[in-house]
Amino acid sequence: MMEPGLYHLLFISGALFFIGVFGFFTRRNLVTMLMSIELILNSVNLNFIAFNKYLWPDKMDGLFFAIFIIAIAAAEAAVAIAIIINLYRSHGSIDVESAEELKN
Amino acid sequence: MNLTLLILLPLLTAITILLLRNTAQVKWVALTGSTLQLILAFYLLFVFNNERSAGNTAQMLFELQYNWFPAWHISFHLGVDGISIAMILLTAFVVVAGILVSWNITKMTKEYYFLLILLSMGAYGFFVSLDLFILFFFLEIAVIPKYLLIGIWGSGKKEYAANKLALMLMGGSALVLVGLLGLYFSTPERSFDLLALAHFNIPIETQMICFPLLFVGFGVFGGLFPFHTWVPDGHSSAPTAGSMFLAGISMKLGAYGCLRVATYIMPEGAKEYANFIIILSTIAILYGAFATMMQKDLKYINAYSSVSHCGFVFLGIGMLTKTAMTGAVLQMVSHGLMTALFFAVIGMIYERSHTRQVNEMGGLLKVMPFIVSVLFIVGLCSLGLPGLSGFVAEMTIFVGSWQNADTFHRVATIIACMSIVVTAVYILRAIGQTAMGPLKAGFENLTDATWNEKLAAILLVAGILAIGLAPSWLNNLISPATDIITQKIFPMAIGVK
Amino acid sequence: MPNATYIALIPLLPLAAFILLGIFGRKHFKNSAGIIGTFLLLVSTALALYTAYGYFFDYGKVNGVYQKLIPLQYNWLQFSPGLSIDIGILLDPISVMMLVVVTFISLMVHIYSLAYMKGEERFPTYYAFLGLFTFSMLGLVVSSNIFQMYIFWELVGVSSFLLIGYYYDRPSAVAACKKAFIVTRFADLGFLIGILVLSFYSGTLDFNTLIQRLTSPESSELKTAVAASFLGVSALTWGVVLVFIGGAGKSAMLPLHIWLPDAMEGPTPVSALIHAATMVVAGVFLVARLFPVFSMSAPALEIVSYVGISSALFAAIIACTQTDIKRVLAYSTMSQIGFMMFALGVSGSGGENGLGFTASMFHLFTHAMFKALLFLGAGAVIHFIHSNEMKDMGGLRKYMPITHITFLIACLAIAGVPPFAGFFSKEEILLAAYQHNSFIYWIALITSGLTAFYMFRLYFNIFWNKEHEPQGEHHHGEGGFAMMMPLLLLAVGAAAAGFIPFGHFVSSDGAALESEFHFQFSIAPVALGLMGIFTAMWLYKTKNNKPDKIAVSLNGFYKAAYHKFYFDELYQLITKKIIFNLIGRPAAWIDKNVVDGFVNATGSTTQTISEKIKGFQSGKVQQYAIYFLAGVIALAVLFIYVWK
Amino acid sequence: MSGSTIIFFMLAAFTLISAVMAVSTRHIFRAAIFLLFTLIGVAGLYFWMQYDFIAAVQIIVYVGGITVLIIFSIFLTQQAGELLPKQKMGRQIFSALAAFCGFALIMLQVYQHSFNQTTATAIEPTVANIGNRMLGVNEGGYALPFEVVSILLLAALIGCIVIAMRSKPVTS
Amino acid sequence: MNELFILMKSELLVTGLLFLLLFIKIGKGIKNESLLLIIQSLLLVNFIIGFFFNKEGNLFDGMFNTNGLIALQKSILSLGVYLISLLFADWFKKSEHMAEFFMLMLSALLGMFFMISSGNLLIFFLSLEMATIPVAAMVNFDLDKKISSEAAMKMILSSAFSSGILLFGISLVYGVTGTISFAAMPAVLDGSPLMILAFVFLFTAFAFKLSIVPFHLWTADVYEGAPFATTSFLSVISKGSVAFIFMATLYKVFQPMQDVWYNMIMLLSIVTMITGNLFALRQQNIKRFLAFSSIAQVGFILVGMSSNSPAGTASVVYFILVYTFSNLAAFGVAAAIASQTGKEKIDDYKGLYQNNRFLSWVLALALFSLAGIPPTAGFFGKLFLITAGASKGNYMFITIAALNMIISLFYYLKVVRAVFMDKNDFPVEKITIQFSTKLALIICSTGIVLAGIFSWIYDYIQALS
Repeated sequence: MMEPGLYHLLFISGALFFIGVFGFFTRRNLVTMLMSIELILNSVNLNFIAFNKYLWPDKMDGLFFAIFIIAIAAAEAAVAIAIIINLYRSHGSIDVESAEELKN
Repeated sequence: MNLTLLILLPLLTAITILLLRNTAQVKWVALTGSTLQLILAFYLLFVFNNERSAGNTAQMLFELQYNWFPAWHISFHLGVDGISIAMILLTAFVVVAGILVSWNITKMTKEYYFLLILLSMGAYGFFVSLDLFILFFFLEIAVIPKYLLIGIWGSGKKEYAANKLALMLMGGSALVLVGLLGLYFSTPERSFDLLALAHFNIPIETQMICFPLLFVGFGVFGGLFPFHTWVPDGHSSAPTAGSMFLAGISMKLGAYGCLRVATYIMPEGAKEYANFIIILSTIAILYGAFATMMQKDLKYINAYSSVSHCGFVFLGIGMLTKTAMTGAVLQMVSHGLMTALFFAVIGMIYERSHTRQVNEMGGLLKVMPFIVSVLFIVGLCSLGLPGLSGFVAEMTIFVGSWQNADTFHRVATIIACMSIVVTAVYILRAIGQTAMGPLKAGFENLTDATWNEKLAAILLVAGILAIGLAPSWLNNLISPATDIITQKIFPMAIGVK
Repeated sequence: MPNATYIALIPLLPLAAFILLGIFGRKHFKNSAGIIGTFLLLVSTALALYTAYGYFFDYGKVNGVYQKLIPLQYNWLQFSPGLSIDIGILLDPISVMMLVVVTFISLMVHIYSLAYMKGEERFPTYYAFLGLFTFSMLGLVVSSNIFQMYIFWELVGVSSFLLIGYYYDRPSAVAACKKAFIVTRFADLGFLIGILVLSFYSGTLDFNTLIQRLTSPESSELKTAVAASFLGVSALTWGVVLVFIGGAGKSAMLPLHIWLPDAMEGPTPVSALIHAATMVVAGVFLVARLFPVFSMSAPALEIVSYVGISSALFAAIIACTQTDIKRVLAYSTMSQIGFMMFALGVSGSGGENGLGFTASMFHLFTHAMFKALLFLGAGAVIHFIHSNEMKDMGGLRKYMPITHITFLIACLAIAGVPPFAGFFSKEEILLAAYQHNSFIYWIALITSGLTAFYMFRLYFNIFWNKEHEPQGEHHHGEGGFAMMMPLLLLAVGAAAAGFIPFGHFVSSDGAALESEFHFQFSIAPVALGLMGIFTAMWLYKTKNNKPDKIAVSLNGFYKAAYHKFYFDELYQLITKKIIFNLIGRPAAWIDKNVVDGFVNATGSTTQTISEKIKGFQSGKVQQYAIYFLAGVIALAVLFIYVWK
Repeated sequence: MSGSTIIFFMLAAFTLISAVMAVSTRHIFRAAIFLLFTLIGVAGLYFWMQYDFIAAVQIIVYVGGITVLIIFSIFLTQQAGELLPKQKMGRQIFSALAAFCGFALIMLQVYQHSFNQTTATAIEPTVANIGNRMLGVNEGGYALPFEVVSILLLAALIGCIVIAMRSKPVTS
Repeated sequence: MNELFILMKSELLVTGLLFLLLFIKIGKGIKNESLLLIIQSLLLVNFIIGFFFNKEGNLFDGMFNTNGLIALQKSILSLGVYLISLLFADWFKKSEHMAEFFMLMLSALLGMFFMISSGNLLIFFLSLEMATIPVAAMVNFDLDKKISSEAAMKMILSSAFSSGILLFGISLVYGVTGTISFAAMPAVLDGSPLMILAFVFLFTAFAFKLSIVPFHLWTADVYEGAPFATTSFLSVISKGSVAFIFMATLYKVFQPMQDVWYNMIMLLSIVTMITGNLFALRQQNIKRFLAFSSIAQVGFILVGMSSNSPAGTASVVYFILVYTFSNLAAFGVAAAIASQTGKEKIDDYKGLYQNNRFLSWVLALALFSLAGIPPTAGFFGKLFLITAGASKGNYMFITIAALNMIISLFYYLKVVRAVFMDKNDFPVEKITIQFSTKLALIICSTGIVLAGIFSWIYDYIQALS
């Protein structure tokens, strides 16, 4: 096998992304769904860093993007967890299927 | 004369009505406003004729143009020719009569008159606009008042009818819209201006697409077969004045659009599709008449007969001769007055007898001679009795249709002619059952027309007679305008004798 | 040239009566309506007579030929250059003759009605309608333009409708007036299309121009009209035949006659005016008006003559079996008009050939007199008996002597007994037929024999037969002076009109036609007529059972004739079964279910789809995400691989 | 095969396996731990790429912040020891299929694509460089995003407080 | 630095307001009523300021752009927020977290301002999140309602998922082009399959925010569960802002790929209109109903957007202005009814006209405007969108759009019918409305009527675009 490089990293990030997506689709617990989101965001970060390193090291756009994504992830996770806790209080469960009142 | 007045006056009336607190004043304001409008319409006719006799040969008179949406080259462009004036007069007559017959309305009076006036404003605006955008604007402005009039003040399955009407008309206007856009983008300068479009030769490919779109689109408004099905339900569910407006004015918007927009702008398209128009309208004429024969509800009778009569309008347009087109416009005016009167009479009868089923009535001539006499007049007008307007219009169409010398047109004309017999059958059946025969029990104490109803009926009868007895004033008003349209279709005036 | 104003007044005065009485009659002229109407018509009649005098003896004749004068013409509606409806007055011998006939008969009826209709609730309306009718009929006869004729033709139709339906609360009257209107309207369809055909080929609607263009051999219009053909028949023939259909409808020719007997539901004076003397001859007048054009087409003339003769015979046979006296008269009218019609059909144009034309017009003239008289007389009888049925009558000669005498005169006239008016006119007709077509001549001869028979059957049944038992106050049967005067005046006409040298005034080409009297030729018809009279006398003078026996022996035929050869049933079948059930009902059904159904189906389909797809919005956020991803992948695949 | 390569593949394997475990285990705590492992694995990959700063941020924020948050939320909402409910098989298969299709599509496109590459000199991702840029307002400066994120975090904070600190009981 | 104040005037003002609220909240010195008044007046100032001192320019190395049109767009959004602050005054005053709600709303608004002005993908992404995350919290503001938290959960999870997709797309764009700056991007876009893929990812994130089918599924649930104020914010302000930046991105950044995105937009527009309409047909809950109708409206916005011309820009901006008036009026009426009677079903509106004429007329006007019936401004809005879309000559597309207006009219009329025609033995009783609500409704109605007839409003927009 050749030297690990961009494509390998992209493979990893792609795989990570879709593992996250799969988790998001199949997990019924809201917290685990949130975890899947974190996986997705990590895969994206990996992409940015990889592109930054292998293709465009002259600017640090990718790097900064990754940093800001981490910040956003934190904010999003915080709000999401607040909402989940609230949902738990009102529904008594954090199973996603316990909250399907709004439909059609 | 400033044509904006024709739009502003109803607008002002409508706003005044909204501001009034006292419902008793509302109807007087509405009547005053519409009467002023009628006077204005006559004044317009007068000054128009003056201009013409003074040698003003411009196609449109009293033109005026404000830029409205310059970015889209939309301008508030108004102007009138003979056809428009005929239609304006018709509208003015029907509006005054409509307001008079709804004198006793008690439910939500203010809203009722407001909507009526708004509807009339749409019609006036439509007939004077020379910019297709504002024409479309006014065309659509009238849809919702119709919907509300039927839905709130109607009877029977009014909600169904109102919905059907609004949706079908909307469908028609959707087609019109697409057609208009096709025209708009086919001109290099991107114009909605009717005259500019007419003077620019629209490419034949565009005409082939846009003509059917526009014709069918307007045709839906005009009750073109087979897009007429809103007509019977809509007319019969509407309140009296609503039916009068619908059949008398609204359907004419469609026919006017077919003539003024589709046919005038796209002569090649008109030529290509003329045979389809003729087939559809011939079917409508005869089929509508036969369908009428089977109806038992007076309003349905008139509604279906409107389909048949409006078929004549389309037949006249489809024949593409000047005489036939003049006849089509005459028929628009005539049918407008006649059908409005018919609905008014039906409304009067219904108000007293509380039924519209012909087989539940009988011998009404005895108790309400005035109303029934008017019913006779309108029935006779409908079956084309000379001296009344229907005759003039139908004969002009027949003569004009006959000027096409091939078998297809001949056969269509003959089939159309046949309807005069069928019309006679259903009109006489209806009149015979309602007005004649022994008086049905329970109807002995019915009263004859009140002053407002009499006034409305006399007004419309006067209109019918004015056309029926001396048609040439109207004919001379219209035919120069239709001449321009046919000249465009056949630039070398064909040897029609 | 005559003064147009007073000629125009002839039709306009009755119109004025109509407007005045129609609008204000109910309130203001409740009792005086009759006087007003009669007075206006009297003026009108005087003017008509004055016009006739002027035309025939003063300005009408130029170089021995009566001219077609147009003292008044007004452009009413211009269709296209050259093609316009002009309302005008055309004076020529036939129109002037008709002016006189119409105003005179109408005046008689007006006067007669003063008594006959007295006390009717809608008395003013009645006079208004009479005025309208007279106006329309006068407008029709003076028409200068074929479309003007059509206009008045329709107006005549509608006033006839109004008058037949005068007793609007009787269902039978309502049915009759509807039938009359619709049947004639159906015929008018032919007239209208005929007008369209003729106007297209001639390029005009004006009678004079039209006739001139379609008759002068060198005109291009004629050549095109003859050359153009449809279904193997030339356009010219089509045109005139279609026009003739219109005429046949109004004149109750076979098979469009069914309305006429029913039309007797109207007041009897109305029948006298409309359904005997004036309106029903409009068809004859129409053919006469366009006679030069008809004469250009031999097939058309054939049709006219065969329709005429078959109607004459057919109606005569039916008339022999009817028991309602007005219906007998109605069929007799139909039969007589058939005479006029075939007389035109066998006529040629110009000179001696035009004998049929003159004869027809002559018969029209005389027939108006004696038929109006018959109807008015029958009216007097009905007024007295309050029944239309022969079985309720008999022996009335003692009670109503004047009526009896005048009726007898009329019967003799119609039977063609010399020297009464009918003799002369019928003689000429038979002569014309004889010269032209012997088959028609023989049929006509038989028919005239039948005419004498059924008229005297009527006469004897009313005035002789069984003796009348007076009931209550019915002691003297005659109406007042108002009813008797018209009878007497008409009787004079019926007796003496035959002596007018008609050919001098009316002929196919305007020049005087000397009619010679052929004594030997008159023997056969007169003999036949007398035979008919005596047969009737033998059968009906006294009450006996011979008629019943004959009826039984002729069983099937008699029944068929009694039932008017089942024409009404046939029409019922066509209208009810075919038109209503096979066309009207399906049309209404299609509209409800197919056209409307399509619209409703569109709506309900939309609703159904809307209901069906609600599963997409499942409320499951993970499913939303799956759709999201699926959408992304689908779009990506679509735009990367498919839609580049 | 160099040591770096071996480390890379080990890291990769560790990350992916942890990730798969994180989304598939039915014990919620184990899932959180596997998530933690995945995040550490990603951080390891950053280290491997010599992006030390971002690796550090990853560890601090994710491992130190978000994971802890998640674990707290698990404590708040879950009775420990209970197995997570299983998803329906159909959904699982469909999701796997969808995810795989997406993955295949992306990989196909990525491997078919020849990426452009800059020729300019690289900037070392040192802390100093990053810090300068982070607060710079001129070219290559990230002061504006920094400010935006700070307001965003403030807003998120307010939101969390309002939602989580509810006083009234639920009435449904 | 003077330039910074002028170019970022709206942002600075909103930030200032935000901090003012923060301090007040900390100090707890002011009652809700007076606080609301302060907020309202400052929002009004914010609206007005958008028309003055407008300058074209950029800051922070092109990360922040502004010009007249952008300033106008911001003004429209501010106007929307101002109207919301008036419309739901009743609800605000009763809420104990009013200040927080406004802080969240203002930070979302600030995010939108940055988003509209954004000059690169990073700031765009950040501001997009800033415009989303606080809104998710706002959705949960009916704290004692179950559906509110369900809606918030759906919103935050879906938007996190969509952010993931968006970010993946951005990362690919970055990888392919090496830049995240909008200005630099058109030159380096190559239309390669990977680029298209990346674009699809990006596009779908916009589609998610704009509720384009099939990325719309969160919309109705969230709208229904959220409080009225949030729903109207989401449906009007959020949607408007995303539409603005979406359009700018397509026209400026992805101009080289216009063939791809034209087809994409056309396809999705058709699907969106049809689906939105079909779903709206059945709805009973007024919020849900308006949610689906707004999805259909987005389909229309896409028609105008597809034209790729200044006329398209102008018509979209104009439409959003009109849509702001119309939708807010509809929501305002619905909220007024719901807040006093708790009725949110269309069937509950039967006979509304009997006791509430003003509300009924405003509702009818709003619905007619949404349906595109003259003389309301909605007619002009829709017509201009369609006309702009027709300039591409794709008549099939235009016909479908026009025909969709029929279905939409059908369901708008359903509400009108309930209000005006249907009989009800127990109609909604007379509703007392606050002055500020009434004021807002009057402003909306005036806007609905006059924004069309006074053509200079459109001309002003046209001149800027």
